[in-house]
Amino acid sequence: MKNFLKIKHSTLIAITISIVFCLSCKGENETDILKIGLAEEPRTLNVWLASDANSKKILSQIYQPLYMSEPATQKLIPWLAKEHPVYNPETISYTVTLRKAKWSDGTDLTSKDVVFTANIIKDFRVPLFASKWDFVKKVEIIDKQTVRFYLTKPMAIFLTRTLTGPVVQKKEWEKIVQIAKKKEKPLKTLLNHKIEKPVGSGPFVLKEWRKGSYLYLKKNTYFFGEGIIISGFKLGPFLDAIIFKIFGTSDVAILALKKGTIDMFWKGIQPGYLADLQQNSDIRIFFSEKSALYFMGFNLRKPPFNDINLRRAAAAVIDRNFIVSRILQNYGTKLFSIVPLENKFWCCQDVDHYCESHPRDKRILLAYKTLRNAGYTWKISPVDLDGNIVEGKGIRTPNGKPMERFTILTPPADYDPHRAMSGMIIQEWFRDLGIPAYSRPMSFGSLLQTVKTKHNFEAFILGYGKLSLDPDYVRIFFHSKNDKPRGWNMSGYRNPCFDRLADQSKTTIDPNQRKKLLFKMQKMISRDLPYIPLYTPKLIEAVRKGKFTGWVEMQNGIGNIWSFCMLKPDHHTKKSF
Amino acid sequence: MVTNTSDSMAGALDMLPKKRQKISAFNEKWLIFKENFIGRAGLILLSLFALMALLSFIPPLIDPMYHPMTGVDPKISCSVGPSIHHWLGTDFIGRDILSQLLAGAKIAFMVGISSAFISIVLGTSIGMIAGYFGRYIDAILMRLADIIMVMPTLLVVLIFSSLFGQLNIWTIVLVIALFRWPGVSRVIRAQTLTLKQRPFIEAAKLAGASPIRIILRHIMPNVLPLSLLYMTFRVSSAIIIEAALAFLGFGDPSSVSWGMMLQWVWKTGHMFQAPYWLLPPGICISLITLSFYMVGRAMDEVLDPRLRKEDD
Amino acid sequence: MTLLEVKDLSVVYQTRKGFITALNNISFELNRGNTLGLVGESGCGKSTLGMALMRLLPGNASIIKGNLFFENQDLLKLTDDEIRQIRWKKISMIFQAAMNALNPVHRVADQIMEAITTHNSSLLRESAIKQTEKLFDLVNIPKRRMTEYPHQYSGGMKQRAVIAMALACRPSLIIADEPTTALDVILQSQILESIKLFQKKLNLAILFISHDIAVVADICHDICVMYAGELIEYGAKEKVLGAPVHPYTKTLISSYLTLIRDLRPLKPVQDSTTSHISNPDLCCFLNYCPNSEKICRNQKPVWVELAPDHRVFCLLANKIYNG
Amino acid sequence: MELRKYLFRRLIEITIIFFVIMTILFLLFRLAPGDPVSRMVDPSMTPEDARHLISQLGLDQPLYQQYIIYLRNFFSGDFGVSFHYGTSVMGIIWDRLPNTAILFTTSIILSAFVGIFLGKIASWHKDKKIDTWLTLGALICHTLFLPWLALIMIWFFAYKIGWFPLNGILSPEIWIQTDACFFSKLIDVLHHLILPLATLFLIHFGSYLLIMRSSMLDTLKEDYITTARAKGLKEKIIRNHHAAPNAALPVVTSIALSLAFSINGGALTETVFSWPGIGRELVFAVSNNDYPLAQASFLLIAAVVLLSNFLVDILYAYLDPRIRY
Amino acid sequence: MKTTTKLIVELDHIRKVYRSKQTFFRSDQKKIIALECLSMKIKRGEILGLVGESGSGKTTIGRLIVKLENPDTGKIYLDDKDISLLKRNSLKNFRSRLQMIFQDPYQSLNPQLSVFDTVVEPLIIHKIGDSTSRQKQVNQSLELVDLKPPADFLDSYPHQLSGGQRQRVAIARAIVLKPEFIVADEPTSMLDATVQLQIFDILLELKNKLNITILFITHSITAARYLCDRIAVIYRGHLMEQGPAQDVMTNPKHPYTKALIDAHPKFGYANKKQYKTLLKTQREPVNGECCPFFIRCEIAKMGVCDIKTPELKKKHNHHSVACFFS
Repeated sequence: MKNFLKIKHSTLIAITISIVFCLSCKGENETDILKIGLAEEPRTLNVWLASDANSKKILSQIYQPLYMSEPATQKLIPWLAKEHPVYNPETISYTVTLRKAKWSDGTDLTSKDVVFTANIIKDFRVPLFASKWDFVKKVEIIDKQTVRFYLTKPMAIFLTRTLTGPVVQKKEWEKIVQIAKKKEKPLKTLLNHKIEKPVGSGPFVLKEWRKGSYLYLKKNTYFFGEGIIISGFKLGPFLDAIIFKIFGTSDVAILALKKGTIDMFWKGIQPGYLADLQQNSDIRIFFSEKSALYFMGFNLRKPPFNDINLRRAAAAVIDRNFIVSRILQNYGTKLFSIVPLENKFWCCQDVDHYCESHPRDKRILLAYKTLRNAGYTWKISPVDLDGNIVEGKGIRTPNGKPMERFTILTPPADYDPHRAMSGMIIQEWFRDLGIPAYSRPMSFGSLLQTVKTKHNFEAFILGYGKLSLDPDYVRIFFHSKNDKPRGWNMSGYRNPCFDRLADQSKTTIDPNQRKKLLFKMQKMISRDLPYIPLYTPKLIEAVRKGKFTGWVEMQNGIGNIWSFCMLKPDHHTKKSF
Repeated sequence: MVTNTSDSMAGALDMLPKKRQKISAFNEKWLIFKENFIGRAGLILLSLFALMALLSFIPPLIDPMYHPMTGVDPKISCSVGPSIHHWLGTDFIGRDILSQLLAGAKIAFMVGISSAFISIVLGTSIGMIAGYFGRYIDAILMRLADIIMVMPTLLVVLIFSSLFGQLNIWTIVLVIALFRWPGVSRVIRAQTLTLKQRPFIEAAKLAGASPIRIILRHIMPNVLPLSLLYMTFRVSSAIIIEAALAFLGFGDPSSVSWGMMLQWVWKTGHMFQAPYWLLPPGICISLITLSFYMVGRAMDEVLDPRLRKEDD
Repeated sequence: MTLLEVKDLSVVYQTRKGFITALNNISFELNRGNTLGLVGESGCGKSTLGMALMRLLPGNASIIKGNLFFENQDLLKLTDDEIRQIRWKKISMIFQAAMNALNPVHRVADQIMEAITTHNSSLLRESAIKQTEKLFDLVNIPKRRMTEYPHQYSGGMKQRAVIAMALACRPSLIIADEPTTALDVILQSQILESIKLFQKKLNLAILFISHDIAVVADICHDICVMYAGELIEYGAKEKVLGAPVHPYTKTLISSYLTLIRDLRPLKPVQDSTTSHISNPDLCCFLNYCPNSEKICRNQKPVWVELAPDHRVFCLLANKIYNG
Repeated sequence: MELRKYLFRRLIEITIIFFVIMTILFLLFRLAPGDPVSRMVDPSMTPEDARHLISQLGLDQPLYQQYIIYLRNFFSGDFGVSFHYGTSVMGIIWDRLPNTAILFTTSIILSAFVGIFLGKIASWHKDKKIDTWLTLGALICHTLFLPWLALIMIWFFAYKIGWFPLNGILSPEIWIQTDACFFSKLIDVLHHLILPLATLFLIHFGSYLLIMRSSMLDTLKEDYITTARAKGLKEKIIRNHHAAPNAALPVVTSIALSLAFSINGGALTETVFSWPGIGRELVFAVSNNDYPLAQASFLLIAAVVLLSNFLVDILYAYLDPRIRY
Repeated sequence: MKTTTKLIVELDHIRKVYRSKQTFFRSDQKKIIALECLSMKIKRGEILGLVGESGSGKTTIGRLIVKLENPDTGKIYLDDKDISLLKRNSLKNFRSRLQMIFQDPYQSLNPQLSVFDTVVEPLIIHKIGDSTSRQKQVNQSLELVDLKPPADFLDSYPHQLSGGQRQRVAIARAIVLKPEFIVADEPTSMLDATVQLQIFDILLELKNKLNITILFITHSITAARYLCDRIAVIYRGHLMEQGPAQDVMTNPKHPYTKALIDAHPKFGYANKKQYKTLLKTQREPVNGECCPFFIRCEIAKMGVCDIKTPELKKKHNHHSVACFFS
């Protein structure tokens, strides 16, 4: 104690200050490294476990699929495959020929690897992929560059979902698979296997992952696409490396972007940042469409929302204009069908719009009429005798009992402020009708547990930020087969008519025929309203101008494999700097 | 007035009228308190915040658009700076920041005082019971206190809210209260132990008083000032914890607290663009905790200095 | 040879309720090698006087008038640095609560040595240790306990250590502020004996502050009796105790219990609840005085010199002395 | 000897408390709704696949069996596998622990030093200007709302002036260079450390200052201070040698007691500054329902608090001879 | 002064050991023997002075008698009834019969209670009388302790009273239940000499007017001499000498008593005779049984005093001594 009280504090402070000054003027030495801000640390680089956006962002640079969407048209084009698959309707088989490609360790990518990947998924029933491979009977090696997939029956999603999955290297995974298979819990062992240095076939390869700070990806010199032209793009990569810097929070990442510490922030940003960023001449902003669905779902298994009239009244009272213009600050589109509008091919626009763009009193009037006709009564009716709108109170269900209070579950505000806020606002709209609604944000895990597994809820607001282009999810969401714990039919929608259409759509391969079926399905949902689609937000992304050019815009943003293959350092501006 | 030495302070007091001397004793303490600059500043600040809390009922009456949670200005659909209609501007969906700020004062008082009150009641009674009865009751209660004491309250509430979904404001109050008593009870216990040694407790025992009577009539009035002192500190910490919780996104979403406002400004990306939105709630949180703390410090100096030992 | 002369010393405390006079016009002298007893009840200002002599009064107390001549130097005129030189080297102190006078986190010997080295910075550590050892010898504490901490000492030993500390710099004046009050009677007599011994050995002047008239009688040559911040009787021990004049001194002496039952004390005046003083100029004992007369209520008391070594601060002194 | 006995008893006590906390945590987390599987939101995952995964993760066993496994695993240093990261929790914690240790211990020690030092000065000049300003400054610093302060600090020092990096613990530009020397890496980390450290420091030193000040004021009333004055010691010696060591004792205790509370602030700071430490990991784990990770980090924090209380006991014994002998 | 020979309290071979308090760090428990096989009888109506140094166990005896603590071994009888067997109602009744006055008047009153509240509390606890009769009883007790007029004091709080006044309030509280026996534990050691005498006079009055038996615990032999009928000298938990006050003071038998008298300042004595029974340097302590005073005793003999503890033996006329050489 005696000694430590004697320390000269002034010296300490002086040293600190001098260090600060030394550091603040340290020089910088930059090469052609793209620096990208990530909002959160990737969960894992184990491709079988990675289900979160950040992991997928990294892994998409490393593991490549056979086929991929083309930026402009979103049509499927060959990627690792050389050309489109050859279908044989007799044997229900597809034959795929591979390009001459190499793994990042220099070995050849062959059909063995493709078969091996398929076998892992099927053998372990890897949860994220298994359902897409259920109908694949077997995979056969024809020769080094050719594989054939035998299906149990024709399947619409085979091309769009099954063949767009990543291919892994047999050499890397063989041992792991062998060990895992011997274990008591093979799947667990496989999923929990820690991948330090993934071997991939993509344009970049992981050099270093410093946990909590950054990931450092270097150019893959064995990348198959270098120099070749796919879909009109002469692929690179022209970058030496990419650094993914992990920011905990968006606001600091935006500051970093403004300061120039990073070149791109790979996450949709909140409209709140826009005003400031748009004024900044160093920043370029991209607006892209998102294949996303944000909706309000109901529990059709129990009162009060087992009554379709109440659901219709709800649809009437929800003002999508308000949500899009205020909560989304106009960066989004109103949604009326389950398939997002941006998915132009599959979206049916001819669905019921439930008084879109009507003023508030008209909405209430419509909702009131719907409910009154269905036998609902009020203590104080929301529409008085003169037809004026007043605050309704004490709604009674058609059987004469007061409606019990119910909750609208939403994700918490820190997870998604839009949905939480929407819940709050919708609660108020319900209350205008005298309906005792309570909005309750819930942590995401608990919310899913309640909605998916326990089914003890009344209503919820959820969304999918990145729906696949293939509309197979319409079937999955509402097929009565999926109405069980952990099933995706969270509303408990059961309609044999819909089930029949859905089953049919599953096996229809001809797109136009399938489209007709899906339109019917969408209309059916819009009529029965297990879900009320609310909005699709726009994706806003910001990058720094000047250092790199060549961003490729496509649906779901500029952060795509095409961009990273096409980005070029802008030496011209750099010199003039 | 000339008397002798400091000991004759008691003598000086002899001259006061005999009646109502309890009140005069209180007045004397009040005088000391009032002389204390920090205490005075704290009280003034505190009354300002109380005024804010009272005023929070007014804006929604003027116009429903001033309702802190649901009222939106029909003309404004994004965050704008101060104007005539919105003195502190609006938030990103056009709600008035000033009325949110006022409502936040109400929540802060509610959270702070009720949670501090519960934890003080708990802490004081547990401390007195442990201190007075001693032995295994003491051992059990104090080990319990030890267990709770090593758990950082904020993180505990975080875990609770992760486990049981979003907590509503009263649950948060309760959880904070349940995890903030050990500090108080330790101090009260120590105080009770010294009081227990004091002969007046033994005299009461000799008079045949039951333990409950001794605790309530003899120990409690003597530890109450100390509890009150700790209450001011607990109010501060409860407000801070609630604000931090809301800031991290685990607050009660249906209440407009200052932490919540900060969370909105943070999460919607207005952090560094809307100082009119960022600064007021932060300053308010800091100032209200400061004012409670100041009052506490001033009380501390009025009270017997030997009573104070530990705080955070 | 006068070592210390206190002249018209007045000290006031500033409190929330205004100024409170703790000492009022105190004057006395102390010769080298003599012991002066300062006796009075608790709160009469005797400890304040001791602190005033060391210029160690708390912040809210101030000396408003008077002089403190020590070795013909006015202590009140010295700077802080100069007075620090005098403290302990010339005037040291034995405190009442030995328990609290020693710093619990330092070894006893270190604390004594600190006093020595502070005032003799050129001294080598070894010789400082030697001196300390001698002091321990002097007060009869085994040397092996030098390196112990205060809490390891018994009460009597602590008191002896405090005395050793007071002697460390060979001061010419020691202020002993109730050095034996907290001790048991056997221990008290031992400590008193040893104080007497050192005094003779070192030719010390001691200002002995106590509430116990018997102790003062035992150890002192001269006695000051204090009441309510004022000196009321001052003189040689034999005079003051043998033939007390001031009514308060009489009360004090008569309330002293002895072992002999026949010496049953006079019943002292009732301690009533009426306030002490109404007029600061009048006699401070007025309200309790059994002898008070009309003149006491109208006139300031004066010093009456009954003998060269006996002064009383009472208007009726002569009257009482003679009759 | 007595001290050793006491410490031994404390150690046992601490162990028991630790196990109680462990059990409470276990039970709490089993009550939790939601499991790692329900967070996998890919619509193409079938319920059968999900159940398969759950049984693979061992979440369908009876409670007591899970508890036994939990205890057994604990003793073999295995805290299970993070739901979120899919890797061993221990590994993640070992990754994060040094970062937290750097930030937290330096901030506590630094603020304790400065707080004690300034508290000493404030009390010494009681009721003078310097005291009023120090006290007021300490009060204000201590009551600043931490996340808010942190954001303002980032905005001002890192963005506006640009003296410091925005957040994180290191700059990848320097660390990816294979030829970067240790020293430049160290400087880089220190550079990143300054802002979060300053934030924590500002919040903490105030409370230590206030405690030290009042403790010192109590000490200055003690008789041995009067003795020291009477001995003619220099004021500085009295202050530093006689008063401060005694006054610092209660400060040490209260630092230990308030440690758990300080950790709250640590977690907030780490979150705002994206400092990859335990606190931030815990906050993330909580929002991701990553129970094994949350549980282990919380347990670690409790253990650290317990252990540092124990260390403070030892330190106290070292500082106070009344206890040592 | 004749005392009736009837016993009121009897202590029978009391032993009490304190374990040193577990301080923050010390877990070891040092045993401190407060009382060692002590037997004592107190007669109804007398004032018995218990004289000893601090730590001699004299306070412990008082606390044991009023049952603030329980002896480790041995029995205490009140009117031939074993007080350790008292439970609930009988204990409450016992409480009303025995009271205690504490040493420090600054600590023995609850600072939060007014004088009236303090004094009336025992009446409330024992449910005696209604509010008017209680008021009367309180006034009576206050008058008995010379706080006159009581009305002036009823609403005061302890911090407004002087030390002497506080001690009187404490006495008033003790006597309001009209006890038979009071333990006065150094009631004047914190007070000034002049006030001390007033308190003594009140105690004497209690004895004479109310016929209350008093155990007067003190460190001052003069106070005991002044107030008491009988004196018992206690040293380290052992009773050394016991007898009529006059006898013990003028004709002390035990070397310890003599040492006490020696140490007393000889102010106001003609005769300054010294007994000189105290050793200059102490002997080494003896392990095992010995006379407790052995290590300090001048007249002790090796082989006698260091192997056996002397028993209290009656010498003459109720005067007993525990010494081999008296």
